[in-house]
This record gives sequence, C-alpha cells and structure tokens, in this order.
Amino acid sequence: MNRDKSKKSNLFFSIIERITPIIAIIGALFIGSIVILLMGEDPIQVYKMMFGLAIGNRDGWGNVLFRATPLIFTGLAVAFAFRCGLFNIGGEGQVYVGAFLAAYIGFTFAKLPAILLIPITIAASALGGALWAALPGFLKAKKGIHEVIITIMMNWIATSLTFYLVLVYKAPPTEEMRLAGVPQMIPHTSEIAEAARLPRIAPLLSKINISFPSHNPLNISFFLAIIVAILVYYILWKTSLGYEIRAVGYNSAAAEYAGISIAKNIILAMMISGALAGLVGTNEVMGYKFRWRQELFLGLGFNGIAVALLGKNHPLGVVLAAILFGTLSYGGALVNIYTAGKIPRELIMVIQAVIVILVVISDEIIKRLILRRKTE
Amino acid sequence: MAQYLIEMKDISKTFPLVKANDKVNFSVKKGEIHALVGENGAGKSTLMSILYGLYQADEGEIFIDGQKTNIYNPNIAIENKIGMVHQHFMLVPPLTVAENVILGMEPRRNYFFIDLKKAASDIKELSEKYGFKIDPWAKIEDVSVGIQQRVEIIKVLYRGAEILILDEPTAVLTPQEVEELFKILKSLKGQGKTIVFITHKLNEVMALSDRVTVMRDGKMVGTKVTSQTNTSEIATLMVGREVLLTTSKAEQTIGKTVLRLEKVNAFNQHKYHVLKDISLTVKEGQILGIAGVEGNGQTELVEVITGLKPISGGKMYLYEKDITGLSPRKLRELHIAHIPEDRRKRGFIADYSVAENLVLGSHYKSPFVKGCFLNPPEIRGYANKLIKDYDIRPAVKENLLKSLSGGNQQKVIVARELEREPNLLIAAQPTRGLDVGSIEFVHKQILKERSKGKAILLISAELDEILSLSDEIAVIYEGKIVEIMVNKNIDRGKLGLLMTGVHK
Amino acid sequence: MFSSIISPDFFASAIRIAIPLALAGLGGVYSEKSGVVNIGLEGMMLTSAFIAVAGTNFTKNVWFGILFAVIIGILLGLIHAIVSVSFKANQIVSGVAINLFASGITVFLSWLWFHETQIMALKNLPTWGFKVPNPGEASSLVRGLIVIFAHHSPLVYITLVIIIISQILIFRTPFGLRLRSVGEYPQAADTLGINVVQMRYIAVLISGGLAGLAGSVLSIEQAHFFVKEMSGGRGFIALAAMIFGKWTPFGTAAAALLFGIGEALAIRVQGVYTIPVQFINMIPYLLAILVLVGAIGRATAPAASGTPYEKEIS
Amino acid sequence: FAQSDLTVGLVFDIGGKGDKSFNDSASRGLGWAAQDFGIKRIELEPGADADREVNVRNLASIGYNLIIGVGFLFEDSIGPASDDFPNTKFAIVDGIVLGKPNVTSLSFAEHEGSFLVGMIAGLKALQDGKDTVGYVGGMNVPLIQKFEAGYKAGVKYAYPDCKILSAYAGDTPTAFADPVKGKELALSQYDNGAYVIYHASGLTGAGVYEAAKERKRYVIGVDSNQNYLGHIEETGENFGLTSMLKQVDVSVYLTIKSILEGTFEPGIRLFDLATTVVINDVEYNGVGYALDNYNKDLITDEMIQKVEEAKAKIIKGEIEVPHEI
Ligand SMILES: Nc1ncnc2c1ncn2[C@@H]1O[C@H](COP(=O)(O)OP(=O)(O)OP(=O)(O)O)[C@@H](O)[C@H]1O
Ligand SMILES: Nc1ncnc2c1ncn2[C@@H]1O[C@H](COP(=O)(O)OP(=O)(O)OP(=O)(O)O)[C@@H](O)[C@H]1O
Ligand SMILES: [Mg+2]
Ligand SMILES: [Mg+2]
Repeated sequence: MNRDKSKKSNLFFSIIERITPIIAIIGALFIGSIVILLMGEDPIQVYKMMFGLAIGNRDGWGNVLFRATPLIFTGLAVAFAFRCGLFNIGGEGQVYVGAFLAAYIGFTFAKLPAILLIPITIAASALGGALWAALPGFLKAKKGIHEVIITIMMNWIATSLTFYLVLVYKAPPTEEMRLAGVPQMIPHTSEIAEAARLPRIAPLLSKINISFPSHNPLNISFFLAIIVAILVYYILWKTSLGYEIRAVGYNSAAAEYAGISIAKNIILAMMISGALAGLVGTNEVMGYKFRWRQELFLGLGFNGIAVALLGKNHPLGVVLAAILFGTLSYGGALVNIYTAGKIPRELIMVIQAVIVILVVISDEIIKRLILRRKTE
Repeated sequence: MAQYLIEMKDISKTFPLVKANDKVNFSVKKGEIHALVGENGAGKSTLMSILYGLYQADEGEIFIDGQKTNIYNPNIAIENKIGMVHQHFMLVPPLTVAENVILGMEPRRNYFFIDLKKAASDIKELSEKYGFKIDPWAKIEDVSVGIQQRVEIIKVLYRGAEILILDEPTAVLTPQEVEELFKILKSLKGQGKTIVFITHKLNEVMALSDRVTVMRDGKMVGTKVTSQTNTSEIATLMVGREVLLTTSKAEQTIGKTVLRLEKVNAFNQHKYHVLKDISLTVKEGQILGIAGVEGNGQTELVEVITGLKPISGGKMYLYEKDITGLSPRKLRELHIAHIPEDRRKRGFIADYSVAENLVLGSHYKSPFVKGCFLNPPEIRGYANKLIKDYDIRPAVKENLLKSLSGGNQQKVIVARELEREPNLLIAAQPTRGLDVGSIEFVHKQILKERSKGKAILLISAELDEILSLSDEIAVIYEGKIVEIMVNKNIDRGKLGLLMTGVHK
Repeated sequence: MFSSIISPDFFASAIRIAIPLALAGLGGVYSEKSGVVNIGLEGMMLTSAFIAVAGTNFTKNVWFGILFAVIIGILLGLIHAIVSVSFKANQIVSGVAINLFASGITVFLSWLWFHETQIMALKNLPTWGFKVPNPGEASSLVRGLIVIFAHHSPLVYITLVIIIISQILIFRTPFGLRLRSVGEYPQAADTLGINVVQMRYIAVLISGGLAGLAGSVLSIEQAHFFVKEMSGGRGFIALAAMIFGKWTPFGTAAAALLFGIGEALAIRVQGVYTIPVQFINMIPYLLAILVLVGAIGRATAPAASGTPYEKEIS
Repeated sequence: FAQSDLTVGLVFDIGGKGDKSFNDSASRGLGWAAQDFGIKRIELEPGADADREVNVRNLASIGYNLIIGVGFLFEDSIGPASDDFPNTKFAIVDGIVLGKPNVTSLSFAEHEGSFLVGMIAGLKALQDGKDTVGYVGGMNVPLIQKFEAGYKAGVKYAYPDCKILSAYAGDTPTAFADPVKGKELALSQYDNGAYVIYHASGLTGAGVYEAAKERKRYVIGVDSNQNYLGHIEETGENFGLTSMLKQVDVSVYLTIKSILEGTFEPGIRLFDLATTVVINDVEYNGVGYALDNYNKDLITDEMIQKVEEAKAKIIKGEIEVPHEI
C-alpha cells in the first residue's frame, strides 16, 4: 500500500487526460487524410480549405456557431439524462414537439409584444420537449420500463404527430402564390410573429460597427445555448437537485436509502433533458426559418448523443464538441462545393465517427499509462 | 515428496496505487488446515487469487509438490487440483445450482448439449458424500447464503480439488452453519485434502487450524503452529499493536420507548410473506439485538423501519407517534439513523467524494444548502471535522469513496449516521468483513451511543457481536420473532438452536 | 372489413417485415447476453445492406453479396469488441460511433464506386415455395397456410433456423451457459477459467454477423436496392424487440413478429378507415408501448450488460 | 457543338442522384445542356437542411451563372440569396419564388400527367376484367397528394366503377427512400386485388417494382421513364405499364438555353400537357406518359386513342383535373 503521491507526474497526466480529445481529433484527421490521399486529392489542401473557409472568417464562424447551437441543446439533453443514469435516445422527438409548440405559440399569439412573446415562446419550446420526455420518464420510474425503448417509440410517434399537425396548421399560400393561382405545396407552418423572433447577430454587430454578413444565420439562440450550458453545470454540480440526480445516476439504491426519491428524480431528469432538447426550437424556429418544417430538425437528436459522449457528458465538453461538429459539418459542406463534389460530405461523417472512437480509446490508453506510471 | 505441498516464494503483486503483496513467502503442508489472517487490505485475498491463477504475480515462484508451476489462469490451478471459494460468492444468481457447479466443465450429451441430468445426479452424489443437503435444480438467487456457501464448496470438489482455499467462509454463517462447515472441513481433512482458510475471527483460527500465517500491509509477518500461540499474540501481529478483544459494557438505565412495532407484516417482490406479525420495542439506552440466520427477514425488517419497503399490515411508532408508511426521508428527519447491511449497495455513492458522502441524506438541509444551492464551505468544514473525529484514513475529503478500504468506507458510514443525532440507530451487520481494529472502533461507537441514551437496534449474523453488545436479544426465524430475552447468562447453543427454528 | 385486413397475406407480410428485426434483435441477444450492449446494430445493418448490393453487383452472385454482408457485419462487430471489450470504452459510445461511421461510409463508398448514393442490385434472390393450388383443390385453410409460410425467399427460412438454433445454443449447450454466466457475473465465470474477453468477442462477432445478415435481407431480398440510411431505425426497433423478448431468441422473434404485425396492420389500415394516415403510422409504436406497460412489466437485462469487465480497477 | 462559358450549379433534393426518377431527371437535363452547349456544370447533394442555403450562396459567390435548386425546400434559400446576388440567375424546381427578377420557378402540372396514367391504369383493368387499382405515395405532403388526385380522377374517368386503393410510405423524407416499405405497401395492395399500381414515391417505388414483378401485376412509374424497371430479364416479361413523365430534364435544359439565348424570364414557368418542346428532334410535353419498347405490347392503340382524346380535352379546358384530393 505504498501510494505514490508524486504530484508532478499527476499534473502532467491530468493535462494529458484533458487533451485526449485533441489528440484523438488529430488522429482522426490523419486517418481522413489517408482516405483523401487514396482518392487522389491532396489532404493538406482539403483541410486547409475546410478549416480555412469554416473558421477563417466571420461568416464561417457564424455558420459554425449556428450549426453548433442545436447540437449544444441536444448534447446537453443527452448529457443531463446520462448523469441520472438514463439514456435519452428520444432527443429527436423532443426536438420536434418542442419546436412545434414554439412555432404554434409564435404564430398564434402574434398580438403579444416581443417582451412577452419571446420568453413565452422559448418556454413553450422547452415545455414541449419536457412533456414529450415525461412519459418515458414516468414509465421508467413507475414501471421500470427501459427508457431506451420508450424514447425510440416516442420518436416515431412525435414524427407522425407533428406531421399531422403541420398539415393542419399548414401555411396558407402567399399573396403572390394566390395571384398566380398556385396552392401551398409545402408542409410547413405559417411564419411566427415578428415579435416572437430572436434577433440575428449581424444587425446587432453592425450597431457597434462590426461588419458581419447580413445573411448569416447566427442568432441570439447561440448565447441562450451557452447560458443554458452554464445553467446545466450549476444545476448538476452546485445544487442539491443536481446532487440528487447524480446520486440516483451513480447508485440509485444508495440514493433511495438516503431519502432521495428515485422516481421523482428520474422523471425530473427526463423532463429537464427533454426541455433542453426542445430548446432547439429557439434556434431553428425562432432564429432561423421562423416556422416549423421537419427537415430543419432531422438527425439533431441523434447527433446530440455523439456530442454528449464526446464532451464526456460535461456542459463545457458538450459546447466544445458541438462546435467541433459544427465546424466539421459546415467545413464538409464547403469542401464538397469547392472540390466540385469530389470530396463528399460523408467523408466528414466518417471522420466524426473516427474521432469519437479514438477519443474513447485514447481515454483508456492514457488511463493505463497513468496507472503504470503511478504504480512504478 | 516435498516438505510442502504448496510453496509460494517471494510473491509480489502491485495493483494500481497499491502494493498488495510484497515478497510474500507462504507454504502449506499436505493434509493440514492452514489459517491465513490479517487486517483488511493486508493482501490475503490477493495472495490466494495468485495461487488460484486469477491474478499473475509480478514476481515470485510457486511450487506445487516441489514442482515449479506457472499458474497463469484458473484452469491451470484446477488441473493442479486447487479449488477456491471466494470471499464474495462467485455464483451466478439466475442460474441453477447445477448450472453453477458445472460451469466451465459441463458434462455433455451428443457432443453438443449439456447433460444436466448427469450433472444433477453427480451433484447429489457429491453432496450426500459430504452430508450437504442441496437441491441441484434450485436457483442460486432463491437459496440462503449458507446453501450458497455449500454450493461453492461442491463446485470446488466437483472439479476434483485436493487443495481447498476458503476466503472468509464464515463471515455470513450462523454458529450452527459454522459448526457444520467445520465438520465438513475436518472430514475433508480426514480424506487427505489440504485446506487454506482465511478469516478475521481468531477463535476460529484456534478451533480449526493446524498452523496460522499472519499478513500485514502486503507482507508476511509470521507463521505459527496454532497450538503454540494464542489469540492476543496473533492479534498483535496483525495490527502491530495490542487490541482489546472483548468489549466492556457499562450498566445503563433504560428510558422511554423509542421504537414500537405492532404486528408488522410485509411481502417481498416475489409475493413471499417475509415478515409475519413482528412486534417489538426498543427503549432509550437499550441495545436490542436481532439474532438470526441470514435470510430470515432481517433485511426486510430494517427496510420496513427505514421506509425503504412498504408494509402490508401492522403499525410502527416512534416515541408513540405513528410512523407507518412514511418515506425514507421523513423517517430520517425523525432522527432514525441506519448503518445498512450491504454497504456497497446502499451505504454510499462510490463515485462521490468522502465529503459528499458524509452529507448524503442531509444534503438538502441547512447548513449544507443555501436556497437550492449547495454550500461547499459548510460541507468541507463538516467533512474535515468528521474525518478527524472518526479517524477516517486517508484524511483527504476529496478522495472518491471507492478508493477507500472497506474499513474506512464503513467508518464514513458510521460517522455520517452517528453525527445525525439519532434517536434510533439501526446498525445492520455493522462489522461484517472488518478487521479486529475496525471492529473494535465500531463497537466502541455503538456503545457510546448507548451510553448517551440512544435506542439501538442491532442486526447481526455474528452471534458473538450480538451477545457482547445487546441488552436484549430477539431471535428471528422465517419472518417471525420466536423469542425475546434479556441478555444474561444466555446459552449460546440454545440461542443457535432457536435461530434454526428449533424451539426451546 | 376487418377480416379483409387480417388475411393470410397479412401474416405473410408481417413475417417478412419481422425477419430483419428478428435477425438484428437476435444479434442484440447474443451481445447483451455476454454483457455487451450493442447499439451499433443499426449501423452494422446499414453497412451490410450496402455491401450486400455492392458485392452482388461486383460478383454477379447474390450469395456472395450476402456473404460479404455477413463478413462486414462481423468486422464491425470486431471494431465494437476491440473498442468496448479490450479498450473498455463505454459500449454505448462505441455503438453510436459505429452508427455514425456507417451513415458516412456507405454513402461515401457508394459515391466512390458507383457515383450514385443509391444502387440497384443486379441480381435477386429466388422466392421459394409451393404454388397456391387452385381453389377447388385445397381448403382455404391450407391455402392460407401456404400463403403465410411457403412463399418466402431462402433467407426467411434461414432466419427461422437461426432462431431455433440460437434458442438451443444459448439455453442448452455449454457455450450458452458460459455466455450467460459471462453476461451475468463475469468475475464468477473468470474464476472457473472461462475466458471472459474471448466469450465477449465471440458474442459480439456473432451479433455483428447477424446484423449483417439482417442488412442483406433489407437490401438484397426486400428492396433489391441500396438506398442511403435504408436501415431506417430498424436496428433500434430490433433492440426494443430484444428487450421486449426478455433477451431470449424465441421471445425476441415473437416481439419482432409483433412489430411486423403492427406495421403490416398500419399498411393495410391506410385508406380503409378515415383516420389520418399519420395516426395509422403510429400503430406499431403505440402497440409496443401499450404491450410494455400492460402485460410484460419489468424485464431485467443480464446483470453485467453494459459494464466492461475489469479484473483490476483503479 | 458550341462551347459556352456558362457555369451551372445544380443542387439536388433529398434522395439525390441515382433515384431513377426526380433528381435523375434534373441531372439528365443538365447533361443534355452540357452536351449541346458545352456549359460547365457541378452537381451537389446537400446534407443538413442548412446546407441548401450554404450550397446556393457559395455557388453564387464562386461565380456560377445559374443555380438550380431541385425541390420546394429551396424556396427559403433561393429567395434571400437572389437578392444578394442580383447578377446570378436562379431556378427552382417545384417551388415558388415570386417577385425576384432573377428567379424562375419551374412548376409542373403533375396532376394532368397523373390523370393520363390513371386512365391507362383504369383502361388496363377494364380490358382484363379487373376491378381494383392502387396508388403508393411517398411522403404524405400536398405535392404528392396532387399526383394522387389526378390519378384517381383519371381512373374514374376511364373506369368509373374501379376501386382505388391508396397508401403513403410515411411522414419523413425517408418515405421517398424506403423501398422495403414500398414493397410491402404494394404487396398489400396487389394482394387486395390491385391490378395496376401507380407510385409517386421516388426510390420507395423501387420496392413497388419489386412487388409487381413478384406478383406479376402492373406498375406505373413516375417522373422519369421507369418502364425498364418492370422488365424481367429471365422471362422477358414486362410489368412496367407506363410512367408518368414529369420533364424536369426538359425544364432544366430550357432554362439553361434561355440564358444562353438571353430570353430568361422570371416568375412561374408552368410545364403542363399543353407545353410542347422539341429538343434534339424529340418532342416533349411538360408532363406526359411514357411509351417505349418495354410497354408497347401492354398498351393497345385503342387505349392510346382514348388517352389522347382526354389529353386534348384537358388542354382545351374541357376536363378540369383536380389537384387536391
Ligand atoms: N482487483 C484489484 N484491483 C486493484 N486493487 C486491488 C484489487 N484487489 C485488491 N486490491 C488492493 O490490494 C490490497 C489488498 O487487497 P486484498 O483483497 O488482498 O486484501 P485482504 O487482505 O483480502 O482484505 P480483506 O480482509 O478486506 O478481505 C487492497 O489494499 C486493495 O486496495
Ligand atoms: N477491484 C478492486 N479495485 C480496487 N480496490 C478494491 C477492489 N476490490 C477490493 N478493493 C479494495 O480492497 C480492500 C479490501 O476489499 P475486499 O474486496 O477484500 O472486501 P471489503 O472491502 O473488506 O468488503 P467486505 O465487507 O465485502 O469484505 C478494500 O479497500 C476495497 O475497497
Ligand atoms: Mg479479502
Ligand atoms: Mg473483507
């Protein structure tokens, strides 16, 4: 029992431990470059193009952060549930429902002033997600039914339900379309009221004389996502609620023994998780297209899982992972364009997957290295 | 023939963070019963696991019958006729007894299928030979610990073992079961088998073993011939200082009734009637010991009183106030403290720090919270105080609980529960698996509470513990309290019989 | 009206829909019985669906296509095993990564090899089975049974055989006993000289192979096409079927059939009643939730499922 | 052929290249133009929804002269982008962007084409003494309901007593790319007596073709000429009765040509039965039905005659084809 307390090597390894994701990213890019080479392209050129265009200018940054925003929400959702020992695979459905409720409030209560309507609409998007996650939480807590199955089922039900609703609340043909005699063919809702919209970053920046492309979709929702991430951190680690939720996640039998209600915390954690996913509506509906259309949300819930895991279920990690995924997604689209379609975007998905795998593997490798070092 | 059947020479084994075995020399003669003792974490289990091929030694050699043998996995050990019964039972709960016994060397039928019939009849034959009563078709999760113990031994014998290693086999047995086990072990010895026996109980060492080896801190400190030594010498070797082996109990005046149960009934999840019309009272300044073979309702009794399990009938009162059906939290708020029997499962959150575990259950109350936020300075200060008062080692409040030794983990639980100013302390198996030093500490704490006038419900499978601490003893059998008696001149044998359902 | 929906064709359709779910679900059973959660079934199915078509088109032989699909499934299983068993990474993370990987690599390779993101299989599997006798020659019951059971492709019958073999293998053989013990209590298995890591590798590889076969059923047998993302969540439904079926092959197959019935019903009820089609599409999923809530209740996973086996922890 | 320095970017709809119908049709039109005019072209498949706008904007900023968005999802990306790039021309297939001088909206009278193939389905059933036909749609959206409306009207016009089964593959874009589901939907309709099935479901229709060949019943394709998909090589049988042609290819070709000729016009450009265009000596309508070697033995002259009569009436406005169910 000669515990080694050499502080120095501890510090060294704790730094290494923190930066394993970075090592993994470099590794994944390296593997990607082999593939690019095999395709007969120059990897350096491709990466230069990808990162140069994606984060080399303000428009790029804006787009990257815009794409990161929904992933922050869904990543936080998955991470939050994880901390309570729950695997919320239902982000997809919670996003649909939350965003739909936001859109519905946004175009129904168009008369309200912005100061009221914006908070109500934000709350609606969280509420929609929370409600959709409540049933799986309830069934898990009260009946012990595995949340993974129920959330998967709820995804499909949400898809159909929101789709039914969008046809009910389909946008009417525009004035011009009416004049031209064409009906509305697109299944999307009417636009939400001006007063329910979140401002874009571009006009805000131009007020303080920073030039920023006006078409850039980045909007206030990104800051909301950051605030929510900080909030999640505080809830989980600084409040008694978070203490209880994590206790249930680590060891529910011990939590129960200590007078913590397992059922209450599971339902609560699921609902908070759902609310976080639902907040995607603030970006896509309130800040971007101003209406509900299914295509806006495809895959966000599932990508949230990868983001949460990459971010090690920590809010800060989630934010960084989401930004990374945003960069890869936007950079990938650009590379596709600028190589005239030669490098498909899917290569980027492959790189994303390799990053995730390398991160988890390198974790273990580092752990083994540290242990070897410490016990020597 | 070599002088020793087994010789382990200069064995070292390092785990992450710990040197569990440090140049240990250990030898066993053929046909002897050899006891291996030492404090928690001394490295006993590790040493035996190396002999059994579960772990590989970093250094050192093993000789079996003079032959140098490289035991790199349990199969080699089994081939060399070594069998091991582990400290934590290595039985797969949803499988049957037979399936557990044959696992890894299944008899086959038509090359492809398991021949369960043959397995069952083999097991029947073996168990009759050694006088066990075992149903090969029962599921492990449905049988008592005593039976599980026997299944473990059958498992070893089924593999044709000549050398049996038993790691703390008596920790969970009743005196009768211990006696039976000893009979079995002696008869095994009579048949020429060799036995290594790990225990914390020095009286067992004296009663059973031919020789005894003591370990401390990963090192071998000595081997004695049992008949030429005594318990206090062994204890001193183990701990490195002298220890009190008997607890002295002050006279005590009994006060008001604190806990009263009135015809309490409960069922388990399989709809089995586990508590039948339980009535009992615990008074201020009194220790009520519940004696009984494990699996007779003790677990459920504790869960019922602490609100972890609903009852199907009856009433419970605390200071004559009805507490039936209250939630665990409400009951804790009424100052019921609880040292749980399964500390790994219920006692703590292994991934929380020592400090966080010390406030577990009070984490939502002032001064540990302000509004809905935790109050770290208060928690830290409190943790420092408890770590000091209860001598929790290492004294680092940020350490994760899982990095502590079993004894220190138990200290954290004891500290947390006693600091809650309990009216009623429920201590379930409070010293299970602890070494003598830690047992001494826990016993002192319990008696201190008693002298402060607290009511204490002590549940233990250790008859000695019950007898040395309790003022009154209730015997529980098949969910019923069969007898309550004052702890004065009680005949151990009679008590043991009551525990196994034999009346007066 | 209802009797026209619940016809022999209906059950035949339910069986067809159930086959890939049952195969993948079975893959889940092997894996989880050994203590490894395999959420990557979806990705394994998808990749194999692609490889099945690509292999068929390159070799001009469907059976080679199917073989390649199974091999690819096994290879992805190997990755999952390396990451989550040897490197002890979180099994869910590994599965999610495999799904992500599959979505990318299939389209990527399809683009690279065929310059399209959807490709048609050049060859198809034969349909086996009897001809339906003329109405005069057989009772309607016999004809019904023939329609239900005798008109499927070889893969359907192969699947049935696999289900039966799996049930026997897992519950009646030494291999199965060891598999279950490894998933319930690996330490115990280890003390008896059973190689936990090896058992888990075997199980996860079988799991991948079965998911691969399931993928080839989708693309070669059912669609005759590879289309991006064509697994369409079936891997997850297969997991649900596995949980639903309480981690047994027969149970999983029955649950898969229930999903098949739900979807076949949804297909047939469309247009018959005036319920909006979106609500009809919910039928299989609502059905699953209702059955879980009502009849089945608590199901327990293999105790060690999801946790890496560590002999020595820090 | 003439070498032109016109650059054209085409961004696909969900489903992408190789769908054997809608997207492939657009790509084919671009191919014709490349051959005839030597233009430079790029084809892209968007991933995430936001990729549409990114693709459109970046192509414009690189300097592509014409950017074509395939599918109505491009409405809200082409609309704003056209303001920022006034010198770039945009075309949107199926979507409507009005009031922009540099955007043309290519619109199709799918219901009219569907009416004609509906008639063929009805006539075929009538001829062979069957009483039921079917329809399989992709995603259940108004645009696809338009196909169903025209088809049903056509069937009823030719065979008033005919029963019509109808089903949709789902509520997400995957409903256009789920051949497994398509096959089950079609099998269920064939087993319930459908003699002919018309699909308007993109790749999901590949499954409908599978079902048709398995059950030896007829199927009608959509968008491109898909008749060949109903051919069984081993037996030489054909089950591809016909296809509803939606000449996206023609519209793309014509848009490119109009820019080269300086006749580009903003606003809606409707392609319907009345539209007639000749490209490389072949005459096309805006929408229509396919006749080729695969189906020439399946459709009698009498049937063609009846269909042509109805076509003339539709053009004259004597038959009003509904575009909503
Ligand atoms: N698998 C393991 N991985 C890491 N460390 C271990 C492992 N097993 C034991 N240890 C460490 O090795 C030391 C010796 O443990 P061991 O289990 O051999 O003690 P023991 O003498 O059997 O104690 P006890 O009386 O509590 O059973 C302990 O300090 C423990 O922390
Ligand atoms: N796998 C392990 N990794 C790290 N430490 C371990 C491991 N297993 C046991 N230990 C530690 O080894 C010491 C002895 O543990 P052991 O398993 O022998 O039982 P214990 O803690 O005394 O509990 P019990 O009451 O069950 O005997 C403790 O400090 C425990 O925390
Ligand atoms: Mg031990
Ligand atoms: Mg111990």
